[in-house]
Amino acid sequence: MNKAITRRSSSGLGSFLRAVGAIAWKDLAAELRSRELLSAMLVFALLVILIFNFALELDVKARASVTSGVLWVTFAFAGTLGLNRSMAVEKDRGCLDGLLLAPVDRSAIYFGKVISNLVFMLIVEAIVLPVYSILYNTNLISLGLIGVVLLGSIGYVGVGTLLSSMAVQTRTRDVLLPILLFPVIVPVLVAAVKASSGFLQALPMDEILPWLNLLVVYDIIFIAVAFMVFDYVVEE
Amino acid sequence: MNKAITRRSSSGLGSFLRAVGAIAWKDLAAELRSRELLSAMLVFALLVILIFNFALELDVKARASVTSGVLWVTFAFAGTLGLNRSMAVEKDRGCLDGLLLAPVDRSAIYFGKVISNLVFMLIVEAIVLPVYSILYNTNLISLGLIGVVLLGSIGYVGVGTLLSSMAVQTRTRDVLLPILLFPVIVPVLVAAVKASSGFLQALPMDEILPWLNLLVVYDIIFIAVAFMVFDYVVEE
Amino acid sequence: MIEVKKLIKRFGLKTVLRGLDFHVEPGEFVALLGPNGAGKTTFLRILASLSRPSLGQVSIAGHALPAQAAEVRRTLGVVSHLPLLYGDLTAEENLHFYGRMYDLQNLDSRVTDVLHMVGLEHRRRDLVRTFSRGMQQRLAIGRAVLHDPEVMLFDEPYTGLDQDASAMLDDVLRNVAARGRTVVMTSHDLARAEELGSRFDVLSRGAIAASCTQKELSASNLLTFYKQALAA
Amino acid sequence: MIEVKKLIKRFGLKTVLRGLDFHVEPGEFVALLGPNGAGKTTFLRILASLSRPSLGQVSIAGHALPAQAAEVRRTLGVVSHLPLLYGDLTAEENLHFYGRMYDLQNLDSRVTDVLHMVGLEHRRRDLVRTFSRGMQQRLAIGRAVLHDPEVMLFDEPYTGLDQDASAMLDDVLRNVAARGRTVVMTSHDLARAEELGSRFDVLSRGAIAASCTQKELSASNLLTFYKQALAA
Amino acid sequence: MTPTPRALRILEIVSFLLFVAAVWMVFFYAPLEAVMGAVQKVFYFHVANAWVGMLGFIAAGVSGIAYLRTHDFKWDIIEVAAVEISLVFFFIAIVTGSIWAYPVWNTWWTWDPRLTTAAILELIYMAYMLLRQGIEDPERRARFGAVYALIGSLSVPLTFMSIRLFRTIHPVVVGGANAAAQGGFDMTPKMLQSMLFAIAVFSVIFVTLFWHRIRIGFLAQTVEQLKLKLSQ
Ligand code: HEM
Ligand SMILES: Nc1ncnc2c1ncn2[C@@H]1O[C@H](COP(=O)(O)OP(=O)(O)OP(=O)(O)O)[C@@H](O)[C@H]1O
Ligand SMILES: Nc1ncnc2c1ncn2[C@@H]1O[C@H](COP(=O)(O)OP(=O)(O)OP(=O)(O)O)[C@@H](O)[C@H]1O
Ligand SMILES: [Mg+2]
Ligand SMILES: [Mg+2]
Repeated sequence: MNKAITRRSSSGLGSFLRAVGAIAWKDLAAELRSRELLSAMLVFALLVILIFNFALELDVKARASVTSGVLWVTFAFAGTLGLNRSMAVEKDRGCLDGLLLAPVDRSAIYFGKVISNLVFMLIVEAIVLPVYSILYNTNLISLGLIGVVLLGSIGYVGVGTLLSSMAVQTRTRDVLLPILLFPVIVPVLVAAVKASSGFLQALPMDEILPWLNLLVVYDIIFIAVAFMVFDYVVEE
Repeated sequence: MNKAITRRSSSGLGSFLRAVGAIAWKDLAAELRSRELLSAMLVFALLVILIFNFALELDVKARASVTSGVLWVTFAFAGTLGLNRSMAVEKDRGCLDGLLLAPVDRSAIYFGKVISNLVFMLIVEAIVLPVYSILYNTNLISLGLIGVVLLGSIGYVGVGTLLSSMAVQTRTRDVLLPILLFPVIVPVLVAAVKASSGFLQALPMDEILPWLNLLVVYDIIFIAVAFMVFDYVVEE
Repeated sequence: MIEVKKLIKRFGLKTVLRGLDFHVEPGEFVALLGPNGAGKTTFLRILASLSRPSLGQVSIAGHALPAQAAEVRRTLGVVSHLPLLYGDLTAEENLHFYGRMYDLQNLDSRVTDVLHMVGLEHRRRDLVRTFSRGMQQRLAIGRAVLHDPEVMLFDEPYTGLDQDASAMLDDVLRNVAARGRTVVMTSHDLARAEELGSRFDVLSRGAIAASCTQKELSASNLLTFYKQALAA
Repeated sequence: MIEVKKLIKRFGLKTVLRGLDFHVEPGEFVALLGPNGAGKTTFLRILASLSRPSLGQVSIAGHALPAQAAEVRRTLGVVSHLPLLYGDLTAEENLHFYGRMYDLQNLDSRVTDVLHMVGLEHRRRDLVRTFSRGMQQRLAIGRAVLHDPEVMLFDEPYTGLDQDASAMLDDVLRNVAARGRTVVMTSHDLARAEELGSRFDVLSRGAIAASCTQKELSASNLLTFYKQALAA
Repeated sequence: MTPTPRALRILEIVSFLLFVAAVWMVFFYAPLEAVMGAVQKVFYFHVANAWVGMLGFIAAGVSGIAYLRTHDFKWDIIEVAAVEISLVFFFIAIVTGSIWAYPVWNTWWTWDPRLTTAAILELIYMAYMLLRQGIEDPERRARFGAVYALIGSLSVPLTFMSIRLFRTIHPVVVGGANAAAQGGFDMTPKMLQSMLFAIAVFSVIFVTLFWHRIRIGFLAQTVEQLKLKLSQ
């Protein structure tokens, strides 16, 4: 104990980034060891696709038109799974209190969680896309689509992280997240679906652009708002 | 302490039923106080319906054929929400251990949970169906369909309760249930979907009957198996 | 009453209980001592039929575990590290529920007695979720003795209890001991264990390192005995 | 160091803290005593900025709560009823993580020291999930002192600790007290509190019922003082 | 209890008279729509309700911001009031819509972006109610409610724009026509006047109800405080 414990007396930004890093790292480290969450999200994603497929008895042409819809609904459902879990971890042994006790800016906690959630989401999507292309032999891997997926996921995780940290502090935590998240995320989903199907049907860019813009706009708005109000969500 | 504490020395069956009752009662009592789970399941059910139709923008005629499909997928998703919650409650303060310590037959625990889960599920369905009939302007309230819903829900809850009590004992409890449940429950869902759409399209009974039989058979098998293996599931 | 032979418990590769032998006569009050991580909780969970032995025989009241768990359970009253209570039910409802599970008669009066005993009468209608740690522990004890079990397995039951509650628990334990019940209690509070126990077993590195009765002890004191046992 | 005026905390209709006044000088070691449900945990959570006062002023190290929570947090080390540890990380990783959150330098050596101090070196690479209750409590204490905080808020820190661990904690607390740190500790173990504390406050029905320093006490003993305070 | 303020009394009467006037205007001033005939009269109430509802949701979002800035419960009360009333108004819009839809599209409901977005908007605020219901601590309930009201209001614009962005069968009459729309029509000046008037009237009605609901909110708050006084 008698050895001097020194704090880094460095710039605010430096320590801010270190905190963000530490939080994201911890989630990823835990996941890297067990790989539970990722595999769960993956299997679930595939299940959703299959269930859709059989529930709707999609015939080939019908399917072509709904591909992007199915994809995004799948991502949405798989996403909530991930968000729920990554917040449940924080609540487990009172860790959330541990985080809140730390002398770091609340937004660092937010961005840390956003990063780890986003990574999980993107990994899942990166695997689902090719699988889907194979299942329904339509090539989904195009630069445009990847861009859309990225934008969509950012918006989704941006709001999702905020709402999941709200949901986890309520009594009905295990059921509340999808209910809070799905309706507000619709704008992002719609734009994403439209843009994706635009790329899939190789529409001219000027028909896709408005949707991309909408997507970008909502991403920015959501992230900005979430970032601003996150303090109020975690402050007790 | 000195007052004599007497146990009822009644028939096994009597105490068995009392135990089942006690377990179901406790879940219902807690829910009756807060009504959280039910309202959550309801809103979620509506959300699923909307999101589906939105993402898929099915044209009207395409839809007529898939009505029952969407309906059952909705029930399936809303159901997992309920199952997850009702088991999470058991794990919360180690209550599951409390249940296991009680000198009651394991099957009593199983049936107790089945009853409470079934009640929740049926209530939700009872509300979703009429709403649904309006949204799809097809009258879903027919004796036949109600029968199918009942049979389908029994099978669903029968397996679901078993699997949720497995999921809750794993570390990934918050994500595992749907992954375990959906693949297993497919036969029931298929039969239910077929039978429902049979009734919706007013097919002759002899075309529906095979599906009904399948449904009944699966219900019996699932309940029986679940009933038999439940012991092994809950014993650590 | 309790008969354990060559009990081995593994978690994956780690062996926690290494051929543990343990024998308790009816009416004995065994204080199970041992450092953190010795395996006390693991052992009690096996006795409570909540966890399966990897190897070895365990039998309680003549019934083998895990085979005849059903018979064993009626005789057990357990206090564990968790309160085993429903946060969304009131104190009263919790006891009522467990009372029904144990199929007790004239339950209402019994519940009232127990609530009175653990000093939670005035809070009987509050949700357990809102209870303080000590209040939850009190209720957990009430739950454990509700059906007046033959054998009591108490894992650090004094955790979080204040002076009054501790005194209450002392009485309860003396009372049950006097009525010839069998008790196995873990504790890190040697003074208290010395007061109550009729026998002291020290669990160390997954086996009983030493054991002695109240009488044998009376010469020396428990702390020294405990230290020697661990030193050995 | 700690300044609390007319603190009121309500949960819905229930008032838990009723105009509580509390003042601690730097370097004081306050043992916060009181029956179950008195409001100790609620009070400490407010001091730790984990819960908002319904009314009244709270300030620590000159910073007001909840307004300047950020400044307050650097000075705090907290042990609560829950260990605040990640079950899916190892002991080492947990301390590393918190070390980064507190932005400590030469972290590795510090983590090793702490693990050594709480006697978990040999388990440093095991997941906290698999730890026994006492081991989790040890690590929780390690986590709380990792950054050598100015003010320590310990809620029943001895819970589940064995003899060695308790002795370790005694040393830690004596040591920090000697280095002029401020400590507020709740406990139901009066003997231990009497040994360590420089001041004893009894919290009862949501207010400080009585308070006296080590010296004033030295005549009588803590138990009687405690009983009188509650009787009053 | 404070009596209803005079202004509010007057407002009640005014809004009633205005409502009668609006009804008259709709049925006797505005010309009969050539294609759809009498059904089209629904239009005025439909649009008015929808717009007022959406404005209310926006208002809730704004008062959410106000609460987060000031932490003053008055804003929380206003926010809830806004949400609840708008829920009703918007629901009426949806119902009148489907009443209109039945003859025009010969279906009560069809899956069309505008209809779906409208339904989802309604669901957002049902979720809002659920969120509040799931939280006990009033302070936190207010905070989370405010945050969600703010987030929710973000998707109002999309709902409004949807008929202008998507190809939908739902007509647009204000700001650009819609190719795929069925049951669209060009408004004659008199129609426009009636619509604007109807919107104005429903805005007034909204204000009246809003005011009432807010008063109820404050009364409820005082009741809470009285209860508190009694409980001590
Ligand atoms: C359940 C069915 C319907 C719903 C949920 C609905 C919803 C709405 C909403 C939310 C608005 C206000 C937002 C806006 O003005 O953009 C609106 C406006 C309007 N609705 Fe509907 N509507 C429905 C059916 C109909 C039908 C059947 C018609 C006529 C064929 C109709 C005609 C209009 C018109 C003309 C407006 C004003 C549009 C404008 O602003 O220019 N609606 N409706
Ligand atoms: N699920 C598990 N997986 C792996 N190891 C475990 C698991 N549960 C317990 N252990 C290990 O078993 C040993 C004994 O744990 P146990 O909880 O029985 O100790 P204890 O005697 O109760 O300690 P305490 O006095 O702290 O309660 C510990 O080393 C612990 O790490
Ligand atoms: N969330 C809550 N809602 C309602 N009442 C609560 C809540 N949390 C605590 N209480 C009440 O506040 C009182 C004080 O609780 P607290 O946990 O502070 O007691 P404590 O002094 O820590 O007791 P213990 O010594 O048992 O830990 C108790 O009566 C408890 O019922
Ligand atoms: Mg233990
Ligand atoms: Mg406490």
